[in-house]
Amino acid sequence: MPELNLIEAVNKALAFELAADENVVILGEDVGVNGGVFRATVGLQQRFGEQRVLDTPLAETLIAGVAVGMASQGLRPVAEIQFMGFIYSTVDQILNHASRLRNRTRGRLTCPMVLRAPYGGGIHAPEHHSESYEAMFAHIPGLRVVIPSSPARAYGLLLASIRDPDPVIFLEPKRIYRLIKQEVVDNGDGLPLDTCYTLRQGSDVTLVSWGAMLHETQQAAEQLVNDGISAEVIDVATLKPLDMQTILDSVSKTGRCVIVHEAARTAGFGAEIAAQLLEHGLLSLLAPVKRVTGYDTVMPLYRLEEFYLPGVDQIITAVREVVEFG
Amino acid sequence: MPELNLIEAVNKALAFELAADENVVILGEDVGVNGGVFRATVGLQQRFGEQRVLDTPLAETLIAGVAVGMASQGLRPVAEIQFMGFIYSTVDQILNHASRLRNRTRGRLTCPMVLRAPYGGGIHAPEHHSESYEAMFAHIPGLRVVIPSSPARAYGLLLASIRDPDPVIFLEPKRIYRLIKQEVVDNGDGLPLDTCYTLRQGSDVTLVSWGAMLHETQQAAEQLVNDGISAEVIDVATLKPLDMQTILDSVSKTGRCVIVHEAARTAGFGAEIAAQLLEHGLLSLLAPVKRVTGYDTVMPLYRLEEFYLPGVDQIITAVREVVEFG
Amino acid sequence: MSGPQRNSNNARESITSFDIHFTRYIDNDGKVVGALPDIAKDPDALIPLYRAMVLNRAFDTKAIALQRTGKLGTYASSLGQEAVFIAVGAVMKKQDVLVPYYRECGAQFLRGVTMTELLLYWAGDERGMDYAGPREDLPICVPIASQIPQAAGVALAMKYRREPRVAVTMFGDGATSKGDFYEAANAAGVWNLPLVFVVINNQWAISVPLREQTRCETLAQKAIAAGFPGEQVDGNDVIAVFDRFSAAMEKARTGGGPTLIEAITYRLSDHTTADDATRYRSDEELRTHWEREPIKRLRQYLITTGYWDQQRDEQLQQKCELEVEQATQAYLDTPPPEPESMFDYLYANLPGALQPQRDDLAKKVKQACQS
Amino acid sequence: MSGPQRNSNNARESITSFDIHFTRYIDNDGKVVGALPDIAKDPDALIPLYRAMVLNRAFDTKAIALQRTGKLGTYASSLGQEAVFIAVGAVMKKQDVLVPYYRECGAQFLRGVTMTELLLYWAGDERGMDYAGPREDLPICVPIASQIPQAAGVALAMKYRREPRVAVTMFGDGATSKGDFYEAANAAGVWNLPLVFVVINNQWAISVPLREQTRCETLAQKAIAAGFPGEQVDGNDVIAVFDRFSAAMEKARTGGGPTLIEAITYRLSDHTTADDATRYRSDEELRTHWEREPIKRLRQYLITTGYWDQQRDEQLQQKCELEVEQATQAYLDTPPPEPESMFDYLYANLPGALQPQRDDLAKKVKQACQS
Ligand SMILES: Cc1ncc(C[n+]2csc(CCOP(=O)(O)OP(=O)(O)O)c2C)c(N)n1
Ligand SMILES: Cc1ncc(C[n+]2csc(CCOP(=O)(O)OP(=O)(O)O)c2C)c(N)n1
Ligand SMILES: [Mg+2]
Ligand SMILES: [Mg+2]
Repeated sequence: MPELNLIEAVNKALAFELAADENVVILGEDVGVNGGVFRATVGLQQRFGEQRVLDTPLAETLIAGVAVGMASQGLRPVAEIQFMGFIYSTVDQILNHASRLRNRTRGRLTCPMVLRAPYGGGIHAPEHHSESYEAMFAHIPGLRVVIPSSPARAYGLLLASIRDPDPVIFLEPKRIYRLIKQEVVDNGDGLPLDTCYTLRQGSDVTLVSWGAMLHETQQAAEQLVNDGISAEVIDVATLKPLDMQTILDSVSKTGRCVIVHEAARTAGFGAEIAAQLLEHGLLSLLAPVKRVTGYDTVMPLYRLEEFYLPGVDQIITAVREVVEFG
Repeated sequence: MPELNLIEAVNKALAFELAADENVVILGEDVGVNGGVFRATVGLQQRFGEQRVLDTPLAETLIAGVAVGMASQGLRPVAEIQFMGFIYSTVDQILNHASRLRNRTRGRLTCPMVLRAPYGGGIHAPEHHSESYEAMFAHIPGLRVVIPSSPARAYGLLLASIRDPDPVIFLEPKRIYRLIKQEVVDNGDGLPLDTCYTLRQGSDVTLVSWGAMLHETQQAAEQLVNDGISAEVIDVATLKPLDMQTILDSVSKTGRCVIVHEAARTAGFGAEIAAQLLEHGLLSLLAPVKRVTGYDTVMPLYRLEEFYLPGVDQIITAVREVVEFG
Repeated sequence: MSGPQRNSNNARESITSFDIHFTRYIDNDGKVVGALPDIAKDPDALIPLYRAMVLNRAFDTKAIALQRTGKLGTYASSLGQEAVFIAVGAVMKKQDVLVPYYRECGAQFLRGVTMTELLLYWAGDERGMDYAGPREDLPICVPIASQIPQAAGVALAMKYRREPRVAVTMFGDGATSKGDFYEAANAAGVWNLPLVFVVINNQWAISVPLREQTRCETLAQKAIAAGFPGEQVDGNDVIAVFDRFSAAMEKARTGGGPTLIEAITYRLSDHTTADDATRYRSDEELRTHWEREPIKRLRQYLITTGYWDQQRDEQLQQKCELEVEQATQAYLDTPPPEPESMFDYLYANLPGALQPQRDDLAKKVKQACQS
Repeated sequence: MSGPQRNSNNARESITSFDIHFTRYIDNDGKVVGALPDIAKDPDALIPLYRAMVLNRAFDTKAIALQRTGKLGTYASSLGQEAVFIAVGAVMKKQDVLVPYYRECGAQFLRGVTMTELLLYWAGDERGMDYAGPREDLPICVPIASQIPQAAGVALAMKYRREPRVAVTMFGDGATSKGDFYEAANAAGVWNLPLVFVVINNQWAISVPLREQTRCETLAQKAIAAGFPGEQVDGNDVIAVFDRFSAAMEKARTGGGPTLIEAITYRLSDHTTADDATRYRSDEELRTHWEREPIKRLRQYLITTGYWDQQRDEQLQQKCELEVEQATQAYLDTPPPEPESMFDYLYANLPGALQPQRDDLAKKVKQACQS
């Protein structure tokens, strides 16, 4: 079995579905000959032709709007936004249209599109290239928001997203595009979109995260073993709709929870998980739920980004605090 | 003293500051001769001229971008977006520019602009005219997000927003534009932007809300007296930056909290308040914190909007649940 | 690219030029201007257009009356702009797709959308967008210009499938200020899409007059920025719209790419029933434009040519009013929507996470019924 | 408005037309084409332009070298496009405001932005946007075209204050596909703003060639959609850019409103240091364009006219390299930014709610120093 990194897994999933379903069309800036600035679509235009893998003019509102229009006619567009920093021009199309088309027409028209975008910091990218705004999309009814954290999950979740009958915002943590290789079976199997993935069993504390931060989170869990702390690690994977049950079950076992994300803290998606723990799991909580997150500052330019990004130490400190609480 | 409704108070504040500061310029669609579709700017162009009160072409990205550009040169633009449903084209300018200009230039350039928009449901408006997306802006570092809930607070908070040296998203709950009249002293006094307003003292439960929903919340508090339940009511007013201390102090007294907002529940701003209660106030909590919110559905067209909007009964039920808890 | 590749002896010279044309066949008084196209000489083709325009206006009158009596929400009238809407609806084929804005009910009726459906829509009921007729047409679009990139997507889907179909999108003069319009037009040019843009230049965007919307002499010239032809027609002359729009459709259908048609017309009504146009425009301007309105003009032409007479006109009026009454009754008789339906079309299958919210709503509904 | 008001006897007729002009004075080999403007005959004016172009290129070379050796982040090169940047920077007055994109360091240098500042910026340090020189110029803008509506705002502020100042915004061919550009251009037309749009048409937007970006023959014609003049210049002929841009600035400064200038040039480098252009464009194309590059051409002209010689050229090269070295050293010697500074320019005053986060960062920094 081939070992793939995350971006190669994305490429494989796209290739699989282009071959399997002629309704699938890829569009975006530089996705053709260039194969995408991160090489997600490399080789695909050559293999499937310019009709199937289409370079667009430099216009994100257009990309999203075209995807909505194509999807309304039964195609399955997979649109790439080059960096999340340029996704904001699509919010109008996503919020007012993509997420609503089925509802507005009582199911007459649907919007089976995927909007892919790399997101997050840590690769010393230029200004506006390193932000994490998943919470913005997770607030919009009618969407799915999916974030993989490993090559295998990128492959399976992306396939499932393309096949999903409704619009999916698929955010790729670019810091780990090439960080790890993993065996990925290129058999076209999708992964379920409505569930969290428990990556590690534990009994003292539940660590909840998604995307690139899972790697620091898993490292923290590893190191905590030395302190005699057994941490369960959950990859949320699909933020919307959220599988809260898996998190609640875990916390009812561990009694403690630390949520880790890279995005700014205030009104980040960690708040939603904490709020639901408070609503549904208060009695099992033995300590406050801590959030280890990016600061409520503008994402700094790269000289300081390491100070912005939550680190393993911060996670460990937070875990110790909740374990020692009370 | 004159009795004003909320929209009249907005108009008075705009007029006051136009007269007081020649750097203040109003721009937006139909704000001139027409005085705005809700009449927020009625009479202002006539009084201050076309230079000060400017009709723009129909283009929201432009409106926000022009405001950023004017603000960068030391003017104080107050831009109107006709309905929040059309604000999404401004997100790119607000998030990538307005909120960052001071930080990016280390204070060399600043962005003292206000973006006003009516928001929320309940007036039988057409499609896309009734949503509540305050959480989206409250997640963006570098912004202020302000929501008045009475004519007097509209007047004072808007004046403070215009005078604030940083960008403010000022969201006006249009359901209560004309609902109540109140004495408003047109003396140019601003109200503090970094604080919550406690509208009613109580000892059994803290009700936290903002905007139009405060009216149902206050009604609920009133009715709960009959059940012998004493509810404290807090108007958050400035969502960002959030004055959590006032809420924590209240909850440490009452031990119980219900958060009420009209926006969809998932990743709504209520989650942030709940999460902070869990982080900082767990020990004082005698019951789970409930959120009474809009559903995670597309805001329905007006035939069903009353079923979407949280009502007094729902608030009362939630309060009873937390009071009877455990 | 012209530019560095060129070799010339003039420092400054013209390298390309553009023309904008205007077309009108029937003037304000119904008199003929220039050589008429076939449709103008074929009563069997022309009279249905007239009928549709009269029906459009009858619907409009009724919708406003319903709104005034509290039986309908905010409604956007077509008054004075019927010629464009009807010509577009009449020329389009069944297999084409309309990507509308919100004012062209006349075009939608000809595509098979029912009056009852549109009344439901304006009465705040999503079922009004589940058109039983044109299943692939997009629904009414309120956020200005946001339908235009979608129309490019619809046209791209047609092109991708190599179908002889055309997408048509309509929008107002105000919409030509939104970036969405330009982005879509530019893409339609690059991709040579089967897409026709119809601009309803009714001179106003709520209270903003055209001269404050753009400094352009014509809106047709906006197509020059997208690299394909744009032209103006007298939008109150149904024959001119029919003729030029037919040509654009034929061109698009046969691989010739997009066209932009600017139809010069006038919004004789308030912007919507929520607006009061007397605040910002003069009675005199309005009066002038009543003299140019499309139905009177066409009737004049039809009567002059002998294709039509007063008696048939009165019969038609009655027939239209009756049809509108029946549709209104059907609308009023439609049982209210189920509140729980707000959950049922959100996703193909309701996610488990939302079931408790749906249950909560059901409880709320039950309580509301009891009290 | 033309349209219904007109009275004509032709059904279809041209109502308006537009021309696009192209200007070039010096051809690819430095030879004169047509009558020269004054600047071309004034070595005291021309040689500074040449010097600035050479400095621009020296900086560029250094920046790429720094990136390759890990001392700088991603950098966007000006290679081959220096003539436009230098002409723009030279013509603008101190009181004007530049609203840049990210490729025109040459223009910024002439405005007083230092090389050290720009190195800091590309090295991921916000202090590089705190220009000590032009305090009112906007900083580099990465989100394509988003600076253009801001430029309209800057120009509107100038107009509001009745100041004889002009805003200038620059952007690439790719940017002309974004709605932001059109919205701002349209508004500049309506408001008759003192704003000059300079399009750097370098034929590519990363890997997307111009013909996939738009079907337009020229980008200059995009101004037609905004109702003001657009024109093309040979962007590798500094005299042509200087001449036409000067005219546009003079016009804007005296109330004549906006102009769009499309400068035809070519990106001889990769898109940025993160790009590899061999993936998508041919060596042959690149070779052709090396023959048209602006510095060689101007040098040729200067030498032919006797304004310049080989020896002075070598001295200039050395001087520029030295200047760049000094700026680089100053950049490398700049102490690193304080991590806590990420909180200190967020708001005029740090809100109390953020103090604990700042404290947390301070702790983190302390720990990092200790370990
Ligand atoms: C993006 C957006 N901004 C603002 C509005 C509010 N609005 C509704 S209609 C309208 C004017 C539209 O004018 P025009 O495009 O000329 O169409 P008309 O109504 O005149 O047919 C405005 C500003 C909107 N619906 N969408
Ligand atoms: C809105 C936006 N989308 C995408 C990008 C990524 N990107 C950076 S530069 C670029 C190409 C720009 O081309 P052009 O405007 O021609 O300028 P050039 O770099 O050629 O000078 C792209 C797509 C971006 N920065 N902003
Ligand atoms: Mg109009
Ligand atoms: Mg370019």
